[in-house]
Amino acid sequence: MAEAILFYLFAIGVLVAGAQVIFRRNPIYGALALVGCFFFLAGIYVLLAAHLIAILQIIVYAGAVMVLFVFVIMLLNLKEEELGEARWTAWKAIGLAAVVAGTGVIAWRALGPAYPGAPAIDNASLQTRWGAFGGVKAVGYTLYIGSLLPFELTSLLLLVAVVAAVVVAKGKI
Amino acid sequence: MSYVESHLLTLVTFLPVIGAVLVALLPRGEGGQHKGVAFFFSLLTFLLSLLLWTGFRPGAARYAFEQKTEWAPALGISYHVGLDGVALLLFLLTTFLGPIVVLSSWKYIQERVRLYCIALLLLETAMLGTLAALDLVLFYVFWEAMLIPMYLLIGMWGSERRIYAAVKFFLFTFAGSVLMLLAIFWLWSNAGRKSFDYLDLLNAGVVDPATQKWLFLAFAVAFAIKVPIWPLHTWLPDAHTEAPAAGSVILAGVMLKMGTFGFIRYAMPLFPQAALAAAPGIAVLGVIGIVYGSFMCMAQTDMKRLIAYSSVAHLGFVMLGLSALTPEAVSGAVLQMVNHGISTGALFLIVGYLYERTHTREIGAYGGLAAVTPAIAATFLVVTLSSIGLPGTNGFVGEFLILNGTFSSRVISGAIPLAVVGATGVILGAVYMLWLYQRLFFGPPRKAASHGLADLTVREWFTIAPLLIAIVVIGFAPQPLLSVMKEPVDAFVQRVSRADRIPVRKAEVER
Amino acid sequence: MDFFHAHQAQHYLVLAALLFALGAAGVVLRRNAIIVLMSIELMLNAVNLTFLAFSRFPLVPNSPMGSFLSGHAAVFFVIATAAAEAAVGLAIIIAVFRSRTSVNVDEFDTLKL
Amino acid sequence: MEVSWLHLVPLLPLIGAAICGLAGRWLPKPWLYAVALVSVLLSFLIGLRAFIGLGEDVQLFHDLAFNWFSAGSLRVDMGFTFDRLSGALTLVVTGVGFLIHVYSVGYIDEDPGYWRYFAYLNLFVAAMLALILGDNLVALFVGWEGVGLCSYLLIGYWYTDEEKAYAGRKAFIVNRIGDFGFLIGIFILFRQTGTVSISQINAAVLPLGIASWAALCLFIGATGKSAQLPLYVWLPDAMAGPTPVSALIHAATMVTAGVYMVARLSHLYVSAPGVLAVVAVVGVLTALWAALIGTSQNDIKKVLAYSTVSQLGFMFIGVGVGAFFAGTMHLITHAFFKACLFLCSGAVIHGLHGEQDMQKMGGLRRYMPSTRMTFLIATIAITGIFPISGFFSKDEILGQALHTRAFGFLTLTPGGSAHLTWLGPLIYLVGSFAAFLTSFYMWRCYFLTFSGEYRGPESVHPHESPPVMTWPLWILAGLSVVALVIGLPQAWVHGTALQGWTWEHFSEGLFSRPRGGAPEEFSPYLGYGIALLVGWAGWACSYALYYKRGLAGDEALTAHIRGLRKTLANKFYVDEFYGWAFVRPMWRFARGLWRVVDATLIDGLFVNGIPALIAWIGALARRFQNGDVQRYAAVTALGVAALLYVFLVRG
Amino acid sequence: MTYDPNDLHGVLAPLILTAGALLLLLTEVFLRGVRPATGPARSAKAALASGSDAKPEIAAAQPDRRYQAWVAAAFAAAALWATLSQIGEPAVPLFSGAAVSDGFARVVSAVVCAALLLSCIVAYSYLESLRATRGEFYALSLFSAAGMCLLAQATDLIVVFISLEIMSLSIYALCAYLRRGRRPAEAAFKYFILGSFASAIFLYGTALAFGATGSTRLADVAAALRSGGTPGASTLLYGAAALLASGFAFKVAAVPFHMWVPDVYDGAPAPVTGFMAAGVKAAAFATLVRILVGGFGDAAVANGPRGWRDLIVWLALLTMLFGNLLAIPQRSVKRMLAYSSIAHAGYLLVAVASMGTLAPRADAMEGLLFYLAAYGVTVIGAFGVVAIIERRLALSGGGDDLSSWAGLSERHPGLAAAMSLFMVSLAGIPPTAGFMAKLTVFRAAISAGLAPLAIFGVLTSVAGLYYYLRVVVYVYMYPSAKGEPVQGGRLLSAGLAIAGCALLVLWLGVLPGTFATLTQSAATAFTR
Repeated sequence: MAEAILFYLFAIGVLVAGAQVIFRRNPIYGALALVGCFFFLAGIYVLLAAHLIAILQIIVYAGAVMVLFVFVIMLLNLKEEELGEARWTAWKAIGLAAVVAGTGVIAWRALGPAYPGAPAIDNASLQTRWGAFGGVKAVGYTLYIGSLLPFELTSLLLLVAVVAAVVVAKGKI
Repeated sequence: MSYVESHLLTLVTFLPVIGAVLVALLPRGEGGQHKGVAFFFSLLTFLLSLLLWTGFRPGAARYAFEQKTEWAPALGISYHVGLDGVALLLFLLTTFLGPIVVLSSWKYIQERVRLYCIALLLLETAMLGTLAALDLVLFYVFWEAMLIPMYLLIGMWGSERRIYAAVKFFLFTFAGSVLMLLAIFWLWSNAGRKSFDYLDLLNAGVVDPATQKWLFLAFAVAFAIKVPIWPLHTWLPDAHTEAPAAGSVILAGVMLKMGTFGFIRYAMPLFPQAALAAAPGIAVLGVIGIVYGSFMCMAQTDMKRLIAYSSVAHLGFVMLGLSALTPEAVSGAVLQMVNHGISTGALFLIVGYLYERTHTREIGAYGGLAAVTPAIAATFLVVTLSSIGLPGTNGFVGEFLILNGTFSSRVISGAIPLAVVGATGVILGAVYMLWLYQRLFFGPPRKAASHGLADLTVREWFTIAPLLIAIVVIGFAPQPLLSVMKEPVDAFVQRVSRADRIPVRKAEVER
Repeated sequence: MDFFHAHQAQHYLVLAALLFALGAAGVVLRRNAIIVLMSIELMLNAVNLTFLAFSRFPLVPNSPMGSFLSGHAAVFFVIATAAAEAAVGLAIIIAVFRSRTSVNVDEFDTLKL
Repeated sequence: MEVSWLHLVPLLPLIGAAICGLAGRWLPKPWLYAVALVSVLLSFLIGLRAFIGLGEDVQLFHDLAFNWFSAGSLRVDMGFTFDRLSGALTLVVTGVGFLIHVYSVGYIDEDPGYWRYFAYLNLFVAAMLALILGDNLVALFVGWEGVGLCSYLLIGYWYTDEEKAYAGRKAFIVNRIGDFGFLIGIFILFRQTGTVSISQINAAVLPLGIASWAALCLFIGATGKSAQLPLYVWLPDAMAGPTPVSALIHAATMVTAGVYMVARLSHLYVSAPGVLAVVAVVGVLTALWAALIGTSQNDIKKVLAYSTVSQLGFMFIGVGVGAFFAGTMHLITHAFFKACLFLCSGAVIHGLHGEQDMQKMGGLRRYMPSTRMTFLIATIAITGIFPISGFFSKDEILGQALHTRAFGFLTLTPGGSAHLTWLGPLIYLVGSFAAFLTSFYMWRCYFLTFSGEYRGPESVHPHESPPVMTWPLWILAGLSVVALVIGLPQAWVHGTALQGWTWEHFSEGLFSRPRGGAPEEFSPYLGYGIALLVGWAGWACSYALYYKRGLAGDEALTAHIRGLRKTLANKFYVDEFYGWAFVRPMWRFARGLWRVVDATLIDGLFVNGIPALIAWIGALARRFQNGDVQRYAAVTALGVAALLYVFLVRG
Repeated sequence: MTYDPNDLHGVLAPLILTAGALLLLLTEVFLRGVRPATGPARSAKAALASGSDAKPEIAAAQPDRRYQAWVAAAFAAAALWATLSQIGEPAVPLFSGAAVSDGFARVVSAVVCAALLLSCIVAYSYLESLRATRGEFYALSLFSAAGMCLLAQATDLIVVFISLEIMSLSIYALCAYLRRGRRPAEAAFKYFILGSFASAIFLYGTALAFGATGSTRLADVAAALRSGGTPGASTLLYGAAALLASGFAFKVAAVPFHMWVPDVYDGAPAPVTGFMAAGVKAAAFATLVRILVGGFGDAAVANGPRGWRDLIVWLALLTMLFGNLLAIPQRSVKRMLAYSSIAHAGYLLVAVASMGTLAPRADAMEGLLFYLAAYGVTVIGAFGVVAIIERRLALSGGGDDLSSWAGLSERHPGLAAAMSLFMVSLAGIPPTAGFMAKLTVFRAAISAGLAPLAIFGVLTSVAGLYYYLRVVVYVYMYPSAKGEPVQGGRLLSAGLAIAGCALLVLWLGVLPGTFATLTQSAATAFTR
């Protein structure tokens, strides 16, 4: 009952904020809306019993990533006139249609019939070998034991990202 | 079979490549030494190839100098070469023309000599390989490898519209042969035992007629373009006209034969039923080629173009002979391949010399040359007579055998009308060739181009004389050639005209 | 409310799909490069949501891992990747902005045809 | 009887030709002449020896030189047969040939190209001998085409003159048309009998249809080579060549090859009576046609040319009515007197510095007596006035035509039916009329040339030719007189020593008899009477017209039959007709075909069209790639949607 | 489940590459503005000659970085050696099934490392003559190569995703590396936007797959498909297949996911383009095959309507058609090569389609690998030549044009011959690598009963011949447009690389046996 209410609450929040992100003309508003969106998502994660991820969502995303965005926006500090008007072209329409159709097909043909009837299993209250589902310990075990290679690769990825960003943003070469 | 005997063919085939490498290593220069090396190697190739003639003792499988070694087992390709009588003749024709061609362009080619010599030598090897190959992929490799040097020859040393001609030539032939490649693959994957070896495929029995049609078509189109068979001939006039003399000689002398050779070696024996069914059609196309080509010749004002179209007519004879499927006609066709190589080659040589002197190919620009350059006139006359098939020259024997064999063929339907219509080529040939001869050599030497022309130089004599000798000798004593080709020709006729006797192999496509 | 409980999982998944659509639409529609970048972030988040929904409501009772937390792990990696992408992306945008003082993607058409 | 020296007969002139052609330029003149003449003379002597060697026991000499080529079941040998027919012709060819060589020495001496000339001439003799001696059709064909080539070369001997060169080409191509038929004939026979050897073909039994087709095709070849309707047009133009050439090739030897061929293959022809009739009819029509034209020509060589055509017509009548011996006999006699006539005209032309128009001649008997004498003799011979050879041979032909039985079986059904017995007499009538015309125009020619007053320009001083030219004239004249021996009717010579010399008796058994059998013995006298009448009538007419009046005679004639004269003078406009009906349309067709089919349809539409189309589509598709990243994103999204559709909805 | 140190041996190549990258980055730190006697002087002249807008005297203060190219090349060579040394060993799963080290991966890694090696040598001349050498360049190249090798090995969708990002991020940066003029940055931006769009789509597919199987391992996906599972699971899996396929269809530049290719290839520095064309394609195809054949192999069922085989067939058709069609009107050789790379993706897709049979076809696998190798060496060589021609243009920020190739054979016979050789090889004419590649692929297609596809393929290759020949025409048959020879010195190393490529092209074309046996060892990777 409560889950339902909360879900709809967060869901509407997510969607409205998301819409704001893509319909606001000024990127700064978009960025703020995105932050909001992330917060609502974090809420939904909690509903999904992904406690650790919810926290990460707020710290990493709303914290780090969005700051980066806002920073860049400020750096570029676009004038009103530089933002330009939204233009509609035939291809934008086609693209939109394609996107709607594609996701529609997924939702209607794949996600819809995924669970005949109510979901058989609900891991929300599952106690794994390493403690509560979605808890730090449990997820940690999965990370460090279960998926060692991806974890190591992620570190490499971050290094690459740093170097790449530096190279690209550095002065004229 | 001694070591030398078993490797002689390979040696002769790749000797020009060695020459090419040597030329490439030589320092740049005015080019005399490049031509020298090229000439030496082509001559050496010819002399060694004479050993092939003297030592020609076909084995059980009709092939002499057979050599089979692994090439790329992982891909199922083997290096398998050998010569039967037919291939031997064309092989010798090629090596024979090699030095002549180099010598003929001694004066005309002055820039980028090194590249020119390399192209010529590589081309020679490619052609020799095409004739010697007994593995389909090997054959295809050589077959395609021929294109590039020829393309460069036309495109770099040709005249005004050379690039158009070169690209047209390349695209045309390439477009034709890609489908053949697929057909080869089909054979590979359905030959029972996966193999590209010609003999394996030949002895594996024939594929079922339904598929055979298509495979034959794929092969036939590739070869028909090379021959060329009407209406796939339009690349030929352009290529011939724009190419330098040497290029035209090779093109007419050897390359066109690759098409007819492909028919007699691959397309028809591999798919006998389809070939038998298609024979009348091919014969009709051949006859069309004869008549149509002759009429084209009459419409030309450019002498190289005229001769080019005359090739269409002559190869029409060859195709007619091949598709008549009687021993007489087929041996005539094979002989005619050689003849056409010699006489048309000679024609292009002489025309090339005229062009060298005057830089025009317009027939109208000449006249009365007989008074100015009697030697050219005389040689040209002999060659003309050979090309219109006058008895006593090589041309007659071939045409007579073809027409007679076709007329008496009981294998294909409508043989008699085909032969009769084909025989009109004898008249038409005389019409346009004598017309050309008169326009060039008779009448008062008024025309601008005819003034103060130098007659044949010694070097040019050396290039033409062998051809003239060959014309007369073959004209009077064609028998040695005919007896060399007898065995393969009879086998060919047997296989194709009795196609229905060959066991049919079921085609299976595993998925 | 029964409806919700009957189709709990689908709700989360469809929400994710909608969010994904929003993001994709942003990529297709918006001219402002930065906003395009944000839209991509939206798409990634939608994927995260899908992962999490599936790990709470699995289809098959016994997963090879004995736990569905690999979904959570995946989300963890995605977040990291998203951060990395954002960094590089913003750097590139800065670079482009340097070469032509604009961030409107439909003006980036030096390379065409 | 197999011998190994026979091939020398054609070989020697060939060697001579090779020497003259390759080395002649550098050889001193006398040597060259020696080579040319001796080679021919030697082959003549060999021929003579062989001819004498022939007898009851030795029917023929055969020499298989070598196997030329053989493939499949076809075997073609270079083999030579020397029987009485080919032997006689060999002697004629080499003999007359030799004389003409001699004559040429005087005629061509100043010409710079003399070495070429003799090379061609020897080559011709060689080819002609190959034609005559060849023991199979292909070998015969070699000679057949070889002589054609030589005539092409010799007609166009003065190649700097477009006209002459054109005439040569015309001759060759018209001949080729005939040769086409000849080839087809060979093919038919080979398909039927599987051989090309003449003896085997003559031994084979041929179905009527096959035989008819083969004979007909071969006869087409003959009409080309022997200038019969409708392919005679090249011969008059061939007069462009040097006169000795006209004498040798276009009068004495080559043009008679057709007659020889028919006679050679008599077996084939008698087994196709229908074709025999065709031959005869074509012969008689040609005889008439050419004779008519001959009456109105002013070029002395043209007159002789047309007379040649018409005489060949007579020969074909002979072989056509199944009297092969008569045809061949006329062939021989004609060789003598026609060669003589031509050489005389050559002497005249030579004496007038190249003047050929009879209107500028006249009264030459005073200047060149021996030429005139010989010309007179030969004229008497050709006009068939008793008792010179022409009289007998021509009359034999006509007589045979009158009494022939060959057409009794003129039908394509083996049984035969006696419908066309009237054809023989008809031919006889027309032939006689042609004979009358012959006499008329030959005398006209004689009168206009030698009688009356000299009409040429003062600048030209006619003179007699050197002895090297006149001697051959006398010899030939003599030959055309003594040749009467071979034509004597059996009735006269029966039992006498001469009998062995008469051609009819001599050629006994050489030729097959026509279906109806030979005509039963008939008395020649009636025929002789008519023939004499005809001959003298011709003489009388032209005497009345021309002897006194000279050219005025033509005007008088023209006054009565202007239109006809004009038509005749223009040779019935045949050349014009051919040009209008065949030649020009062919060239126009060729150009049209090239422009429309080759250049436009195949090359334009198909070869260059497809790449153009592809390039066009490419250019269109390219516009799509306009650098707008959002369009790219949209297309990508579209693609994804499509894949999703395929996997989720369609599946 | 537990970590086994031996697993590191399986990922030796990526490790070496990463180590190399780190080393280069470290050395950058300690660099000083040293000026050796010869280097800068020459480079300054070169800069002038090549119209660089950098001030020579400032430039002279630049430290000498020429060693970096060789260090990178050395590490690439080491990695290459490492992979080759492992070829023939049995396949071993790594990190409890997250990755694998099998023949297939090894051959692909070998191709990648070879490509990297050659590209580094080409880049040396390029960067030096543009005076743009930085350690980061080679570091990023090595990183991306590492990513490619990992892609080839990955058997877990998450690993695939991360390796993909490693590769992509470094490539994005490399595209934008040289920022003179607008083109590189713009190229990088387009690539980045579309690339991350595609990877997001891919990721969504991963999520769906996870939903269906509760795991991201390809093995589990295959197992689930085989067992059928719940109906819901299968539909989810098919959706996943669609999204994953489109993600990699984008990376391999299959029509209609190709739109980014021409712009990016055109804008990026030529050596990078070459590396992209060779390496990225190889890695992407390897992964595509892993996912489709390894993961969704059972969904291949040719006759089944949901089989991916027909889908790939259609993609191949479109790709071959449009790749060639669009290449025809191009006048910039670089852009033409971009479109040709699309066309070649089509031919590679033919090989992939031929694998879509009930029993995975060894010969198709060989064909794919052979083609990847042949195309790789050819295209790197071609772009190497382009790099030499393009350098001065790159400064003015323009692209190259056919006219700048006219008469190259007179100025640089060697370059001309090499370029023509590469063109011939791309056109698939013997005796070059391209022909043998076509042989292997189309033979496989014919044997797999895909004759119509093969016919269509060879016909389009005829159209392809047209524009390849055009380059030869300009190089050999047109008179030199502007007389001056290619400026800028330092051709030696690039020439070295190009010569190497040419030799490889000929080697693969004339003696294909050796490499073919290599591919055979890999072909058994996916036998089920």
